[in-house]
Amino acid sequence: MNCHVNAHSGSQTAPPGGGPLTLRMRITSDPRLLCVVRSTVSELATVCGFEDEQRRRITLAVDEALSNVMRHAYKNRRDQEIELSCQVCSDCLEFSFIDRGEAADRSRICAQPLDEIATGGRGTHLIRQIMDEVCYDQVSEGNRLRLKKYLPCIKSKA
Amino acid sequence: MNCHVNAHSGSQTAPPGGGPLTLRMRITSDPRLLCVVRSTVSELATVCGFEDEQRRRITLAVDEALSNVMRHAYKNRRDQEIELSCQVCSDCLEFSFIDRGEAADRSRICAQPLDEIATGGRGTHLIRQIMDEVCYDQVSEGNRLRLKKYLPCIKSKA
Amino acid sequence: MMIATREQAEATIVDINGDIDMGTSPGLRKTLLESLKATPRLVVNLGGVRYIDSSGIASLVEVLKEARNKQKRLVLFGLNTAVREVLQLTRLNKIFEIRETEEQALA
Amino acid sequence: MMIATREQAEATIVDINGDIDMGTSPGLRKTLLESLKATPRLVVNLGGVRYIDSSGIASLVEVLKEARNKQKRLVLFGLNTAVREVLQLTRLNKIFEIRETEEQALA
Ligand SMILES: Nc1ncnc2c1ncn2[C@@H]1O[C@H](COP(=O)(O)OP(=O)(O)O)[C@@H](O)[C@H]1O
Ligand SMILES: Nc1ncnc2c1ncn2[C@@H]1O[C@H](COP(=O)(O)OP(=O)(O)O)[C@@H](O)[C@H]1O
Repeated sequence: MNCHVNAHSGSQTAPPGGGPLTLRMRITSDPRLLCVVRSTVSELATVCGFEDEQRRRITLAVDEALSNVMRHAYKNRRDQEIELSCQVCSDCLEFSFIDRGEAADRSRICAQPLDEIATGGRGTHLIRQIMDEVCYDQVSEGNRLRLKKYLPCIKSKA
Repeated sequence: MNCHVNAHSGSQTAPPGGGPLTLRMRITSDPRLLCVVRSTVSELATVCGFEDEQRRRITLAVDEALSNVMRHAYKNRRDQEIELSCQVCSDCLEFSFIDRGEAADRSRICAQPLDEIATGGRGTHLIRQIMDEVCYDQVSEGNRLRLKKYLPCIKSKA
Repeated sequence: MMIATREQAEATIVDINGDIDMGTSPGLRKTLLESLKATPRLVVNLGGVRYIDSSGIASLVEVLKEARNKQKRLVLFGLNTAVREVLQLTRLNKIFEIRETEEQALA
Repeated sequence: MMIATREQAEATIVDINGDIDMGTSPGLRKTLLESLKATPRLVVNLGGVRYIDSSGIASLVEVLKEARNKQKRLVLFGLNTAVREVLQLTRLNKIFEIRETEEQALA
């Protein structure tokens, strides 16, 4: 298990009106669906009360994570399946990706320094910068990546 | 089984570049997710090559179908599950809704005339007007509604 | 969806922003019927509405019926393409009083 | 994504429309590297780009490197908020030559 919690993020309980929401997707590992998932995630973030900039960031992080599964776990094969669960809880918006491809080599996650003119290695940095919790692990269904973003009303900038 | 095929719709085979795409969703029966699904469907229709007006119509039909499941099958309970599969085939975009609520009374589908000032009964008419095939049936998982829209390149206006 | 109400001498103007769907139309219906009670002319600004479904259409029809019953007027303006298309699909574009601008709606 | 190329005396302008992501950035990279061969200054109009991900950023960095190797210039203009934000997040906003308008990019 490889987890990362952003130091600046704290949370207080403040359940949003209307109870938990779940949206589970299973998609073909085809890059033509990336824009469809971005559209879904962007609207879901709006429903959660995130403002434009945060909404764009969350969408970027999910897109980077999905692209990584397509490119690295499935090596660009376009006929595989990816599961993406989105859950709106009382204090966070959580995304969980599951694939049955090659597991991520943990030593390569955020391994390249961000400020050099490298031609790659930025996706995992963006994900970690944007999300409050990032966790790679293995479950019986395959490789899992969980991303958590605390809801705007309960984000404390301590 | 209760199926309807629009008389004006014919089709020729013309597979789109890149193979079939599948996107399966399972969502909470909560109206707050309607806008999220609309956003997904709208973008998927764009990926399929539908122009703005058709894209808006397809989104409307899916939204009406989903609203009907929430309202009629689940009687506005917000904690139930709805499955919505979207499939891009060689000649059509197909949606399949499955719920475990009350089955639709077929005699009420498109039962009210459209042109009167009624305060309801328009959803099923809109669905049938917009979609090329509409089919209500039962499967082992529950009630199913399938909607098909032929892809723009292969629609013949005979 | 957000609803704001402006009261004038001979009309009440309701500005709607956001999507009108099964989740939001009950609130809209309630606000419009409430506003109608206190004015002879209800003017609805749909300029901020990018989506309306059949439940939203049904709410507007209900308000129109109530207006007719009470010899009052319901006027819609600022309809964008999406809203126009749905009124056409439901063949209700001839039944509502529809104007382009607020000025025309108040004329 | 759609890419169109306009050739001028001392520069080639590439207009990009649509999202730049993992699916579309390989095509963009190829077009930009190709265009760079025939001009001393490659000017990229990002005005029609509402989304760019790290693979798009990586493609732009690769073209920048190639330009530097060949003593040529790569100039970006028309960046909207979304694109600016991603350049900031990746700390590359100082590394690219960025201009507001086409006129400034060609100056
Ligand atoms: N979902 C994943 N599955 C397998 N490997 C991954 C995954 N995500 C990231 N990686 C590994 O981490 C490295 C760094 O990823 P990233 O920062 O996104 O940059 P890039 O994709 O440009 O290499 C990748 O090259 C890959 O080896
Ligand atoms: N998914 C469904 N499950 C159960 N009943 C349905 C479903 N869809 C439609 N119906 C029935 O068909 C009728 C007509 O539906 P519709 O035309 O959408 O208008 P309305 O929802 O305004 O009644 C509904 O009142 C309901 O009885």
